[in-house]
Amino acid sequence: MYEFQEQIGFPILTVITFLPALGGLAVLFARGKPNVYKGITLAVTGVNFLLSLVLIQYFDRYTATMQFVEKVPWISSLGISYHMAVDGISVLLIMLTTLLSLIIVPASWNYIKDRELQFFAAFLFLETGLIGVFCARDLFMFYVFWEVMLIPMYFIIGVWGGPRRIYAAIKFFLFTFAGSLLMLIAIVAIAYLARSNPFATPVFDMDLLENATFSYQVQVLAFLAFFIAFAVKVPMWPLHTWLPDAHVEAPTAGSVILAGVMLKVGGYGMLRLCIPLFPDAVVAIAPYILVLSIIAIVYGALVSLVQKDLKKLVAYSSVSHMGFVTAGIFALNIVGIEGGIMVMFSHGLLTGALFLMVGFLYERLHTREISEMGGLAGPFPVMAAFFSFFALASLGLPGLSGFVGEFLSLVGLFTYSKPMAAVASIGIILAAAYLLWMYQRVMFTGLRDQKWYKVPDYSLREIVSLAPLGILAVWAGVYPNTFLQLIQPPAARLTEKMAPYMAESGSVVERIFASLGGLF
Amino acid sequence: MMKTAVLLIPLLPLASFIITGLFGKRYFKEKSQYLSVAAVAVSWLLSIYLIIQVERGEELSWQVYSWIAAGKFKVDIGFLVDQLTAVMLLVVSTVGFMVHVYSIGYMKGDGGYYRFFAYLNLFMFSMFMLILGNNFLMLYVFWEAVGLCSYLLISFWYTKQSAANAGTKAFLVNRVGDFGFGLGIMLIFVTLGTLSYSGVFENAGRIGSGTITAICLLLFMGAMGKSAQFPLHVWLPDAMEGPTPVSSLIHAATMVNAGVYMVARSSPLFHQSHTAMFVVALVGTFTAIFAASIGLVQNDIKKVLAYSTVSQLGYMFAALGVGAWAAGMFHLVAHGFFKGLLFLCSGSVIHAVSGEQDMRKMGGLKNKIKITYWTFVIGALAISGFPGLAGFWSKDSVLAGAFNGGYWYFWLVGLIAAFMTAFYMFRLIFMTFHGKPRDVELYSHAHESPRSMTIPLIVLAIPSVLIGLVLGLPPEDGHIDRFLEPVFEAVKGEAHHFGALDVGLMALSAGIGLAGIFLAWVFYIKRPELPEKAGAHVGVLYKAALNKYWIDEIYFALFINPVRALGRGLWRWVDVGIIDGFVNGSARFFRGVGMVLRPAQSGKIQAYMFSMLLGLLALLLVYLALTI
Amino acid sequence: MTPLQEYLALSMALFFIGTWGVVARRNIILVVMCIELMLNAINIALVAFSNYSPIGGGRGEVFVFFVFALAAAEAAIGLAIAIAMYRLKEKLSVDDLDEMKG
Amino acid sequence: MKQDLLAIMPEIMLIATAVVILLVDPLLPVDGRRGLSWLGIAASVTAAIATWQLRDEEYSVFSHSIAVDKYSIFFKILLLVVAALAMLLSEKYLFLKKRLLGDYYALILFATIGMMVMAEAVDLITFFVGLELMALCSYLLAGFFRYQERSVEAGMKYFLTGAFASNFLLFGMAILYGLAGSTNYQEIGDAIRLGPVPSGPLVIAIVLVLAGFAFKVGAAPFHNWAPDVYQGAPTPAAAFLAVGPKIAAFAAILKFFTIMLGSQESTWVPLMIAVAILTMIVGATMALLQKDLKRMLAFSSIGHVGYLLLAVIATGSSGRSIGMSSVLFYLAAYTFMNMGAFGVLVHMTNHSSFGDTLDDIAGAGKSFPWAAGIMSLFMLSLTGVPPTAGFLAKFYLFSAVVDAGYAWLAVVGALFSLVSAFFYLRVIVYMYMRSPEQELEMSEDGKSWDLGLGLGIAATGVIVLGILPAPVVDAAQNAVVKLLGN
Repeated sequence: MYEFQEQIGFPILTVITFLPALGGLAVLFARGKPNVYKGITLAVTGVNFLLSLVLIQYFDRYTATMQFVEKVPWISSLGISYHMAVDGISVLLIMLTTLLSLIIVPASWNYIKDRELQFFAAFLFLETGLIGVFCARDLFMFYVFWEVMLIPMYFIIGVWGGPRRIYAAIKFFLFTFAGSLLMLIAIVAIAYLARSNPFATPVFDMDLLENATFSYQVQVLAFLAFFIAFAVKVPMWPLHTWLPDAHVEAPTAGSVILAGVMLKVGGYGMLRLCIPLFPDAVVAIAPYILVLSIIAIVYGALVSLVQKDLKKLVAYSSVSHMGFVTAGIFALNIVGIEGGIMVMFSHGLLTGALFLMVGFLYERLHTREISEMGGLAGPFPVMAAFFSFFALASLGLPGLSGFVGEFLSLVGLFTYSKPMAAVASIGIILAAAYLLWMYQRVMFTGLRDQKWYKVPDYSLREIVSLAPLGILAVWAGVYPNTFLQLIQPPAARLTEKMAPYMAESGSVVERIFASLGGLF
Repeated sequence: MMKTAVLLIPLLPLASFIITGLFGKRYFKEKSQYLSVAAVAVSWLLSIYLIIQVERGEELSWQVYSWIAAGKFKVDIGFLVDQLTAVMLLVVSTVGFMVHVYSIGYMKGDGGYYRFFAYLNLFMFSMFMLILGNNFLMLYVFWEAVGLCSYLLISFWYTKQSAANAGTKAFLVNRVGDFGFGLGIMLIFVTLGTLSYSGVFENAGRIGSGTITAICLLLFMGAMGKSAQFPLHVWLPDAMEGPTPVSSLIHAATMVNAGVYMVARSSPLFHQSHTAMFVVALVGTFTAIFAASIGLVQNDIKKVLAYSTVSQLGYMFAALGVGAWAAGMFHLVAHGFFKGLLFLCSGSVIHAVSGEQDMRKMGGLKNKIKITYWTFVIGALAISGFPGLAGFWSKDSVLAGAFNGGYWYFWLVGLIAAFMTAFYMFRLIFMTFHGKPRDVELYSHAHESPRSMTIPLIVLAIPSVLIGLVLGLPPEDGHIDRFLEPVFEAVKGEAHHFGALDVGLMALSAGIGLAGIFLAWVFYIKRPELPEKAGAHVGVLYKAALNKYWIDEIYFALFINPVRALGRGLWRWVDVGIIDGFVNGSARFFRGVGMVLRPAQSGKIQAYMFSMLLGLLALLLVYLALTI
Repeated sequence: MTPLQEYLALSMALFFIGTWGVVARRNIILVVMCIELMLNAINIALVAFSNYSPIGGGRGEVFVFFVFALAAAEAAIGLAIAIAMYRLKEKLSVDDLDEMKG
Repeated sequence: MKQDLLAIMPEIMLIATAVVILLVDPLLPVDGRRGLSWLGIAASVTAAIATWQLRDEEYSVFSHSIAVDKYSIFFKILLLVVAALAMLLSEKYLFLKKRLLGDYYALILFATIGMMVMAEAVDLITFFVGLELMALCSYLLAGFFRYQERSVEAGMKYFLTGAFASNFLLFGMAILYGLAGSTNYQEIGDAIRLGPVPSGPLVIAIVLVLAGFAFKVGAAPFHNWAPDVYQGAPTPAAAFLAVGPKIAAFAAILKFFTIMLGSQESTWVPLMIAVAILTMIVGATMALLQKDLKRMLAFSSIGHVGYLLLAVIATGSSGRSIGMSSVLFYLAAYTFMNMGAFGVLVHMTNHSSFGDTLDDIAGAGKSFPWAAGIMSLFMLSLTGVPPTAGFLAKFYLFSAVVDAGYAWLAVVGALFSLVSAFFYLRVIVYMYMRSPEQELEMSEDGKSWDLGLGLGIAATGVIVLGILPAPVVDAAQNAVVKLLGN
C-alpha cells in the first residue's frame, strides 16, 4: 500500500503541491507590511518554479510510466489513497503553472489596491489546486484538487474583478460546478463498478482503473460525464460562455492563470482520464467532439473578430485556440495528441502574455475599448513590440510556439479526416484576421490623444514579467523537441491504448466524414 | 566551408536583426545601417561563393537538427543547395544588398530608421532560409516569415490608415493562400509520411493521380497568394504603401517570386498532374493580361509597377504551367533585376519630388534627375522586351515555351499582355519624365538622389541589360537552361530544336514590344488629348480597369462584410441570446419553481396541516398508482 | 364479542373527527383539544389491538399509559405557550400567527 | 439491573445535571448563571466520554427496549456534541437578550436525552417516550423568548404542527403493533417478514410512519413548519433544532425502515423517492428566494434532508452497509457545518445590529473578517466543495446511491446541489463582493470565549472531516455492521 519512488530523495510532488498553500497560510497569518507578504509570495512561487525545473531535470523522459510515485493510504475503507505521480504531460504543465504563478507576482505588484494580502494568498492556494490536479493519481484526489482550484478563482474574480464581477464569478462557479458534479457521479460509478466483488472497496486508483474494463454503455455514459466537466473548463463550444465574462471581469493576474493554466486542466483531464479509462467510448464519440472542436475554432474566431473589448477579444480567441487542443487530442493519433498538448502549452504562454499586456495597457489607459485606442505604437514602442510579438505568435506564426502545436494538431486532424482539417484551417486565417485587425486598431493609425506621450512605456518590472514567456515561445517554436520529447512517451501510450478499438470504430458521423474524405 | 557559408548567409542578417532591433532605438539610431548593410554584404559575398561552388558542380544537403519530432511526423531543419537554390540566391542576395545600400539614402531622417533596417535584415534572413531549406515545412515556415516581414514593412508608416490597412490585407490574403499550402503539406505528409524534398520527390511516383492533383492545386493556392495571382492578387498593389525599397526588394524582386520558386521546386509533383499544370498556366496567363490591363490606366507610379509585377509573375507561372521550367526561372531572374531596378528608380523619382507618387503631377523630370531617368529607361526597355535586353530573352523564352508546348492560346494572350506591358511602361516614362512639368512647384524642388541611391540603380541596370545575353543565349539552350538541367531533368519535355519558326516568334514579340512603346509615344507625347478620348470611347472597360475591376469591393461584399456580420450575429444571437439565454433562463426557471411553491409557505398553521394531509393522501395515491 | 373492526372503526372515526377539528377550528384551545381527541382515538386502537392480540397482550395498555402522560404534558406545554401568546397579542386565534411566511 | 443502569449512565448524568441546573438556577444572581452553561457542557462531555467507554460491549437492557451498541453510541456521541455546541453558542446570546435562564440548558439537556433514547430504542414505546421528550422540549426552546412575538409564534407553530404530526406517527406505530402483536422492533420485523400480514393496514402504517418521520426531519410536503420555526426561534436554539431532532429522527428512520420494514422495501422505497425528490425541489428552489439567512438555512437543511433520504433509499434497496454509514457520516458533517453557520449568525448578532438578512451581511468580509472567513467555509461545505466535510459527505452519499443502482437519483441530487450552490455562494457574494448599503452598528459587548470555541470546533470539524475523515468513516461503517448483518 505504501509506495515511494526514490528518484530524487524527497517527496518533490508533495512539496511542490503544498508549498504554495503553506505560503498562503503564512501570508494570511503573518499579516505583515505589503512588501513582506509580497516577498513571501514571490519567494514561494520562485522556489516552486525552481522545484519544477528540478523535477524536469530528474524526470526520465524516455518512459511512459508514472514517475516520482508517492502513495500512502488515506481513507482506506473507501479505497482512497494519497497517490501522486507524474508523466511528461503533467511535468510540462506543472512547469507552465509554476512559471505563470511566478510571473503574475511582479505583474500584479501594484495592481491591487484593496485587500491585497488576501489576493496574494488566494493565488497561492490556487497554485496548490492547479499543481495538485496535475500530480494526482487517485481519482478522488483529482476531484478534490479540481474543486479546490475553483474557490480561490471564484474569489479572485468576485472580489477583485470589474463592475460585473459578481455575475461573472457566479457564472464561472456554476458552469464549472455543474460539470464537476456530473464528473463526481461518474467517478463514483466507475470506482464502484471496477471492484472485483460487490463487497470489495471501491477503486479510485487510476493505475488500477486504467486496467479495468467497463461495458460499452457505462463507458459512454461515464465518458460523457467526464467529458462535459472537462469541456466546460476547456471551454468547448457551446459551454464556453462563462469564459468571456470571467475574463473581462477578472483582474489581470486572474485572467492570466485562468487562461494560462485553468483551461489546460480541461485538456489535461481528457488526456488523463477520458482516453485511458474509456478507450472504446472515445473512439465512438470522437467524431462528434471533433465537430464541436471545429465549431469552436471557427466560431471563437468569428466572434473574436467583432469584439470591442480587448480582453473579450483575447478571451474568445482562447475558445478558438482551445478548439485546436480538443481537435488534436480527439484526432486520436500521436501527432494530434502531441499537437494538442503543445497548443495547450503555447496557449498558456501566449494568452497569458496577451492578458498581461492587456492589463498593463489598462493600467495606463484605464480603458479596454478598442475604439478608444489607436496609434499607441508611437508613445509605447516597447509595448507595441511585445504586443506584436505575442499577437503574431498567437496567430500561429511559424518559428514561435503557436505554430508547432496548431500545425501538429491539424496534421493529426488531417490524418483523421481531411475535410475537418480543412474547415479547422479556416480558423488560422481568421486568427490572423482578428489579431492583426486588433493590433492595427490598437497600435497603428493616428494617436487619439497626445497625452499618452506623458505616460511611461513598459517598466523593467513589466518587461521582466513578459520576457520569460517570450523566450519560451521562441524556444518552443525553434526547438520544440525539448517539449515534444516529454510528451512523446505518454502520447504514444495513449494511442496504444486506443489502437485495438480504432479498427472496429464505426459511428455514423465518422462514416459520413470518411466518405466525404474520399472526395479529396 | 560550404556548410559554414550556408549557415552564415541567413544567420548574419538574423544576428544583425536581433542586435539592431534590441539596441537600435537607444544606441545605433542614425548609424543603424552599418551593421545591417555589412551583414547583408557578407551574405552576398558568401552567396556568390556558393553559386560558384554550385557552378562547379558541388551540391549540399545537410540536416542541421531535428526540429519537430512528434510520432511519425519528423521534420528537420536542414539545408539544400542546388542549382535552383543558386539561381534564387543570386537574385535575392544581389537585389537585397543593393536595396540595403539604397535604403541608406532613401530612409535617411525617418523616425524608424533603425527599425527599417532591422526588418530588412529579418526579411533577408527569412528569404535566405526559404530558398535554402530542404523540406516543405521549412518552406512553409519561412514563407510565412517573409510574409510577416512584408506585413511589418508595408505598415512601416503605421500612422497612415492606408498603410496599416495594406499591411493587414497583405497578411490576410497571404493567409488565405497559406491555408491551401498548409493543407497541401499535410496531404503530402499523410500520403508519403515525409516532408523532405528528397523524400517526397523520390516517392512522387507512388502518389495516386487524384491525390497528386489535390496536392499540387493546394500548393499552388499558396503560390497564388504569395505571388499575387488572380484572385489573390489584391494585396500587392496595396502593398505599395510601404517604403519604396521594400516594394523593390520584397514586392518585386524576391518574396513574390517565392511562389514561382515553390512551383519550380515541386516540379516533380506538378509534372505528374496535367490538370494542375494546366491550372497553373491558366491562372498565370489570365493574371498576366488581367493585371496588365489594370496597369494601363493607373496613375500612381508605384501602382503601375505593382500591376506590372503581378502581370510578370503571371508570365512566370504560365511558363511553369506549360512545362517551360527553365524559362520560368529565367524570367524570374531577369524580372528580379529589372523590376528591382524599376522600383528603386521610382523611389528615386518619388524622393526627387518629395514623396509625390501621382504621375499626373509629374512630367519633364528627365533633365533634373538624369541618372534616374536613364536607368529607368533601361529598366523599362528591359521589361518591354526591347531586343537584346534581359526581358527580351526571358519573355521570349516564356512565350516560345508556350507556343512550342502547343498552348497557342496562352501564347497569344501572353503576346497581347506583352504589348500592354510595353505600352504602360512607356506611358509611365513619358508621363513622368517627358512633356512639360505639370506641377511647377514639385518640379522646381526636384533633385537627383544621393549617391547611395544612384549607385544601386547603376549596378542593377547592368544585369538588366546583360543578364539575358549571359544566361539566355542561345535561346532555349542558354546557360541557364544548362545550369538548371539537373533540377528539371526529370520533368523535361522532349527536346526542342531552335528553328526558323522561333526566330519568327522572337521577331514578333520584339515587334509587339516596340509597337507598344510607339503607341505610348503617340498617346502621351504626340497627341496628349488622345488618352481621354480613348478612355471615353471604351467607357465601361476603362472604368472597370481604373477601379481594378471592383475586385476589392466584391471581396468586401462577398467575404469580409458577411464574415463580420456572421461574427456579430453569432455573438449577439447565439452566445448572448441562445446560450446565455438558456443559462440565465434555467436560473430563472428554478426561481420560478420557487415562486410557484411559495404560496404553500403561507404562514398559516392550518394550511401547513392541510398540506400534510394532502401529502399523506398523495403518498397513498403514489402507492396505488405504482401497485396497480 | 365485538369484532376488532368495530373498535377500529370507532378509533378511525374519532381520529378523523380530531383531524378535522385541528384543521378547521381557529381557536388554539380547541385545536389543542382536538389533538387530544386524536390521541384518544389512538388509545382506543391500542387497547383494542392489545385485547385481540394473540401474543403481545398487555403491551398496548402500557403504551396507552405513556400516551396519557404525553397528552397531559402536551396540554400543559400547549397552554403555556398559548398564555405567552395571549400576553403578547391578546388573541388566541391560529390565524394571527402568520408573521413569518414565504 | 446493574447492567441497565450502566447502559444508560450517560442519560442519567444528563438528567442529574439538568435537575441540578433547574434547582440552582433560581438561587443565582443573573451574572452567576453564566456558569450554568459550563455545567451543561461538562455534563455533555462527560456523558460523551462515558458513552465512548461503552463501545466495546453491547447491552440490550430494560427488557430489550434499549440497545446500546456501536450504532447508538455513534449517534449518542454525535448528539452530545450537538448539545455541547448548542450550549457554547447560546450563552452570550441569551445574556445579551436578557433571557439567561437555567431552564434553557435544562431543556437542551432533556431534549438531548430524548434524542439519545430515540437513537438507542428498539421498542416502540421507548422510542415514543424519547420522541415526545425531545419534541416537547423543542417546542419550548423554539418559544423560549416569550416576550418576542416571533419566538412565540415559532413555538406555537412548532407545537401544533408537531403534535399533529406525532399523532400520525403514533397511529402508524399503533397499527404496526396491532399487526405484529409486539412493540419490539425485531419482533415486529420478523412478524412482517414471516407471517401473513394484511397488506392494506400495513401500507397505511408505512405511510403514516413515513409521514410522521418526514415531519420530524422536515421533508416535503411536511416541511412547512421548519422555516418559520428556525426563523422565529432564538438563533442558537434554531441551530440546535435544525440539527439535533434530525439526527435523532434519522437514527430512528434507519432502524424503522430496515429492522421493521426491511422486507417491505418495495412498498416504501418508491414513496420515499417521491418524498426525497419533492424535498430537494422545495429546499433548493425556495431557498433561492429567501432574504432572511435563517430561513435560507432552513430551506437549505430541507434540501439536505432530501439527500439524506436518498441514502436511506439506497440502504433500503441494496441492503448494503454503505448507504447507512453514509447517512451517519453525512449527519456528522451536517452537524458541524450547519451549527457553524448558525453560530456565525449568533456571533454577528452579538457584535452588531445584525438582523439575519442578506443585506445585513453585506461587507462582513471586512467588518467580521474571521467570522466571514469561517462562514465561507461553512457555505462551501454546505455546497459540497472539497476539502470540506460537506464534500466528503456528499461524495460518500452519492457513492451509496450510485452503488445501489440509483445513478439517476444521484444525478437529480447533483442538479439540486448545483441549484443550491447558487444561494450558498450568494452569502459569500454578499460578504465579500458587495459593500453594505447601511453600516451595521457595532458593539463591544459581544465578546464571547464560548462562542469562539464553538465556532472553532465547528470549523475544525468541517475541515478535519473533509481532509482526514477516515476515523469517522470507519466508525460509521462499524456502527452499521450489526444492524444490517453484513
